[in-house]
Amino acid sequence: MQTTLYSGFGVWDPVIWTIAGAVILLLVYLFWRSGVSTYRKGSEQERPYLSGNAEPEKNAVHIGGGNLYWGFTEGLKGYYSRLVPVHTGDLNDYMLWYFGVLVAVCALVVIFQ
Amino acid sequence: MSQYVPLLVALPLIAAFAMPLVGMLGKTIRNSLAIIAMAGTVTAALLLVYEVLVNGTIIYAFGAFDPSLAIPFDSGGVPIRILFVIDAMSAFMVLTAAIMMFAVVLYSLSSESEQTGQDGYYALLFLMMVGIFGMVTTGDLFNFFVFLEINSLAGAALAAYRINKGLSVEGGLKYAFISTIAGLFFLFAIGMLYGQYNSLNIAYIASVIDLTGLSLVALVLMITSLAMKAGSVPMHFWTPDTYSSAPSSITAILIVSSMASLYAIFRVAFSLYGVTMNVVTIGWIIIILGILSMFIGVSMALPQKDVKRLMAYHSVSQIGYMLVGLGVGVAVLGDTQMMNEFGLVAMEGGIFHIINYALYKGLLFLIAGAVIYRCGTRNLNELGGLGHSMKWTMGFFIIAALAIAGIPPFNGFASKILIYESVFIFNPYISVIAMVVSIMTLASFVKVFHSMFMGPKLPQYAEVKEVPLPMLIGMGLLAALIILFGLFPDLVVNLLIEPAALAFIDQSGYISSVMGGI
Amino acid sequence: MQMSRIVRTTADIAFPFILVYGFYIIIHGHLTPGGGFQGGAILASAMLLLLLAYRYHESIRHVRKTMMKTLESGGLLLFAFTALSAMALGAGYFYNWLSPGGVLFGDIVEVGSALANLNTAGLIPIMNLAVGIEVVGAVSVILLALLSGIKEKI
Amino acid sequence: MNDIFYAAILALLLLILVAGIRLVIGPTVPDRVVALDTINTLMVGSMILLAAYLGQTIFVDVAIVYALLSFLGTLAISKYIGGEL
Amino acid sequence: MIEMILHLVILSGIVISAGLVFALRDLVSAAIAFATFSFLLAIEFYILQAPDVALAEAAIGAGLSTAALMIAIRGTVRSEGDGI
Amino acid sequence: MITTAALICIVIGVIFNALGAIGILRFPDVYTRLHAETKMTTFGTIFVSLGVILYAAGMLTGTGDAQYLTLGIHTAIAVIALAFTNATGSHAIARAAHRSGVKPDPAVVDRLSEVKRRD
Amino acid sequence: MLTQLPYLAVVLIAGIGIATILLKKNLIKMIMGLGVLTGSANLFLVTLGYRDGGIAPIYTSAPEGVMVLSTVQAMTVTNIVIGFATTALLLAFAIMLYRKYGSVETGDIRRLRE
Amino acid sequence: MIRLLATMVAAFVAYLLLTAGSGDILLWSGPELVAGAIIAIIVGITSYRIFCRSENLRMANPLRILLLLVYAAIPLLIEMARANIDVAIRVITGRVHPGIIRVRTGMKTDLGLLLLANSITLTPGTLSVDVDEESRDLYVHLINVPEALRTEKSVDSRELFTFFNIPGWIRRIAE
Amino acid sequence: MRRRLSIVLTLLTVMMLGVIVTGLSFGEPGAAPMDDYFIENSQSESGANNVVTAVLFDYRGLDTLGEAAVLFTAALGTTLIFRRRRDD
Repeated sequence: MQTTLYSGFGVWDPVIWTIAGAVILLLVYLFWRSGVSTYRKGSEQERPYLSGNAEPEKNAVHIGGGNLYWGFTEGLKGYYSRLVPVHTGDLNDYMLWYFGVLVAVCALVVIFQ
Repeated sequence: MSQYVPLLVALPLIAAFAMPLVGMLGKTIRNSLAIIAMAGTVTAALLLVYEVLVNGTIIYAFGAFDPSLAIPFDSGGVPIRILFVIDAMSAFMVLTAAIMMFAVVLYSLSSESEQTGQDGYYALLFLMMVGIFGMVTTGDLFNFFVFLEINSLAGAALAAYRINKGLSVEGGLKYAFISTIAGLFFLFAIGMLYGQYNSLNIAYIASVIDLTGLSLVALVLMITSLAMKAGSVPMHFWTPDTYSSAPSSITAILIVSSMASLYAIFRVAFSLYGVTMNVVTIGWIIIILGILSMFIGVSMALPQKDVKRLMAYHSVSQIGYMLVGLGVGVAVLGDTQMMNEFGLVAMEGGIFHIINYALYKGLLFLIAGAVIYRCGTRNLNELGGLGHSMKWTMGFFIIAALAIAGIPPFNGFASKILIYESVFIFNPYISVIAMVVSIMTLASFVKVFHSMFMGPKLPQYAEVKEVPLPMLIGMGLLAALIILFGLFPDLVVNLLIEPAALAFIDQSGYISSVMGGI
Repeated sequence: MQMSRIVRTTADIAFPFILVYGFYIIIHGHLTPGGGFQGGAILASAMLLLLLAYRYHESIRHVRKTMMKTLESGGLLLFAFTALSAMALGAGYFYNWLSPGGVLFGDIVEVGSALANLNTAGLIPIMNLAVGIEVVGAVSVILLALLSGIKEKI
Repeated sequence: MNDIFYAAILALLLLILVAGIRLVIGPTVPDRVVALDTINTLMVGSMILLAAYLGQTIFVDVAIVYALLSFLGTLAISKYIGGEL
Repeated sequence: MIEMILHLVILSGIVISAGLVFALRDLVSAAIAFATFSFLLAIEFYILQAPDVALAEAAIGAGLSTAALMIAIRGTVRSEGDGI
Repeated sequence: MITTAALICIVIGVIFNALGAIGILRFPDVYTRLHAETKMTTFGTIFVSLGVILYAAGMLTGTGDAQYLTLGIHTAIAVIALAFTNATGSHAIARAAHRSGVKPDPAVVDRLSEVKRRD
Repeated sequence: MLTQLPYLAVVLIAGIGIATILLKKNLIKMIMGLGVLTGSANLFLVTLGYRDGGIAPIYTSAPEGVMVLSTVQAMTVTNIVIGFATTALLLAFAIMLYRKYGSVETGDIRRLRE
Repeated sequence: MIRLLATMVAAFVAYLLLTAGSGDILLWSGPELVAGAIIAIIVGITSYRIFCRSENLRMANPLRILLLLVYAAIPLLIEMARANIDVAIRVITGRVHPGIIRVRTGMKTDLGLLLLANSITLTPGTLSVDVDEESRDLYVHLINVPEALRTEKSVDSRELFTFFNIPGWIRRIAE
Repeated sequence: MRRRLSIVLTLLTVMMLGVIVTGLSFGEPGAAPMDDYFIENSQSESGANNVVTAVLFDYRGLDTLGEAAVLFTAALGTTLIFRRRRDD
């Protein structure tokens, strides 16, 4: 069964990639096996060591989704402060955009005909 | 000539019509009817696809004594009946829709089992499928409009299926309103074409069309309203509203119906107008819409907190890929050399992306539905630690997320690489933008993965179990197909995609299949 | 609240006549203006007349939702199966196999006649009737649902 | 005879416009309903005349539908403004 | 040509009633204007030799749509809020 | 002869219709306008239809074509339906108007407002 | 221009419908605007099929004449029913939204945004 | 049972009226008669509970129907003509003295009330506004209230008409 | 601002739709091959005097089925919205 995909410009063969991935996984597994052999589950070793402090609540250490990419959105504040308010949720605005695009596309088609 | 063609529409319609009556008999009988009808429809669809791939384009005339006779002898070479014209592209869309329907019906058996009014739910589900099948197979403009309306109304009613403190109703209302407007302007366009050529058949109109001002305005109206139905920027505003408030299984079908609208854009562009219109202008308009969709969609998705809303913005972004891929095909339609060089590959990428997108985006929405089904919330700030209890769901999520981000060896990569490399020849900047968007997609799904499945097991979700088996089967089917398509992309491209792309380009073939070689 | 006694009596008297007229429009659909949709809408208007003339709780005893749903589904199934019946004979979906020279509804139509030739047009009268039944059911269900939406606690 | 019919139809249609003035200016809602009712009645008359004028006898069916059903719209509106719906 | 006068009268009525639908702020009045719009549209269909369409518009536009609108207005509010 | 009768009927009908349409413009309040509307336009339409019926009868005797019988009978049915529903309709409007608080503006006596609403 | 009167009316009515949809904020009013737009589409379709001096496409004992086009009339009947179905569904949505949100102004129906 | 039969007959007659002139059997053709019979049965079953609410079948007497037609053709039309001329003069001159008065009807049946109210609405300058549900008294809006009636608590219905004893006719028809 | 934009867009759309006034002529449709076929053959093929009904139920029957399905959809949708729920 042929698996090579010719994209007109390059070649892409997923089977080779899969084999490579399998090899890498095998290597990772081997490294993992050769770890510390005295580690045991369910013993004292499992508890995190936080400079001798008590472990905090589970909820406290969980990072919520809203906190991710805070820096990204903060960095692109100028862009987002323009883009987000456009999504007003107002049905009239939706229709306005539709008719705007309608007229714009018509103008483009007529001009570049 | 095939007897399966009307069954594609008739079987789900009869199932939908019988559903309220059967619903009075009991839950088990109703569910079995749903499964039987779905299996029958999918079987008919698969047989049809097989026949199209083997024998070429199928013509079916409704109401004629001999359905394969498209044009009566005494009509002077004009098709007078409603024709279903199923070429390779239509067959491809039928296949996509059938797969999604199979998965969604299985999934719904469990996910909606707590709700009342399920007979209506299944009836509307089948009606939506009728709409999609009709839209992708019909060769008649007004018939397309009717199926569009069926699909829109059923979709809107289903989007409001769970009231959800009014949020779902709001989403359904926006969808219904916008679909109606799009349908009305499509009807205006149909009227303009009818007034000039006195026909509703796409192939016949394509054989006689010339570019008057009326045809031009009709083209603009059709493309714009269908682009709004497909949810491209800057008419995408309804997409996150409706997708996020609809039940997850319905969102998976809404995606397929937006795909059907996308198909219709290119059916209009390639088969109805073809080189009659100014292909470069139209192509660039579609490409610009695609670029805007890609970029704005993904950048709106990044800061979202609602998991379904985030995925909805991603679907806007993914639609951009298809618009770009197929739009490049439109833009180079008149130039045979450029078409052979890269246009065909770009179109193949765009078409391949349709089925890939439907698969992984459907799977993602089904997963989101599974999480909401168990946890009752969709806020990413509140979710977390589900990887401990929902292992299968997490596995499926990893597959789907990697596929949507275009990570090898999943199917998203296969279609995206086709788009990148061919579009790079057309215009390098577009390709670069597409890659950047792909990276941002990955970033945003890392966020989703982290906040849903990673982290310590939270106390409020201690009771959460794995979802029931039918839901898992539905999701697993899609995941298996994603891996299959990712591992053997060339098989799919050769078998399905390339005939579809060629069918789009070959306008004269489309016309002659109906008009009998005129 | 309900309308006055006069309006209620008018509704009572007009109801069967509107029904007759709706059926007249339906079964003459292939001869005169009209057909399944128009006649069905007229029949549904008769139901609306009852809904308007009486109190909500009184009128839903005359116009029952289950009955209307059954009519709706039954009409549509009749329509779909009538269309499907042509496929059993090997012809196309929606082929009008009853039309030329059949027994029921199979007469050849005369040119230039307004009424009277009821026994013509093949499957079309059956489909008209099916659509009429469906429309009266569907429109009544819509109106009842809208009324229940403003009258009942959900 | 056709000229008479035509003139009568034209007169009735103009009267519809005249009644439309009440629809525009009517201070209260019942005034507008009265205008609507007037328009309905005039329209039934003009439809009957049109059927005779065009020579299409079966067109009178439409007029019957009007006469029967325009009542329903009036009834719905008056049920609303009477506070009874 | 002489038929054009009939068209002129009816079509101006249609446009006026459509404008009333836009202009009247009281929703019940707007619904009445909408019913008038339907009626006049039906008679225009009638003159354009489309009795089937006129019948459908008469049955659906005149009675059923108005009733549905009135039910909806009873279920919501009667007066329109401030525009843009 | 019968054509002349039909002509006279139609002219009378149009005149009454015109008076009705003017009446709803001239009269001061809803109830008086309803008087004009109900009586005059119904009466006018009855006469218009009578004209058409006479015309149909004339054609029926002249040509013997059965379609004119249909025309006449259907016109009669339309008129009966119209008169029947119009009267009830204007009663409904008047009642609704009174219940909604539109009082007869110039009124010498109003017995209905005096009775206490029971329902 | 006088001969093109129906088309002119179609355009005007469509404009009024579009203006109602764009400028009004009340949902019921917008649904009425949609109805006006549907009416304009219906009028457009019927107008397309008219032939000068034509008679209705029904074989009766009516005077002889060329018949007007019939397909558009069938399409218009279809569209009228579709329009009613859409209106009813939208009105049901509006009623339910009022029960849940307490308003039918589009300015208030925007809990789903951004 | 007899109610069902009465409704079916009424429906059949209405259908026959609608399709008169279609064929050779008197005025009707064979298929029309068959279809009419089927429709009459369907309509009868659907609506006999509504059409004939009471077991009282007074109106099934054909003589009463005939009387109704005569009533509609002669007294009602003449009263209507008089009323119309009256209102027409008032349209032109604009002199009105409107008011709402209470009218004793004495009708025992709903049909009688309906006929009276519709007659009042269609005839002399009067318009039935409301009806008392128990006593079946009408509230009638007069376009010109005579001096004599302004002070009375309630008037008899006969005083509203000029030429004919309309309530008497209706009583003879409907009761 | 938005009001002015709405008005401008309405006018522009009306101008765009105005092409139908210039592009088509009322009362004189061009060639009508499909409809002439219907008018000539509907009586002999489907046996219906009313050409519109013949078109609706015979030649374009699928449209009619779809239209009935639309009405069915709307009825189901309204009943689903106002159905009784276990909870919300």
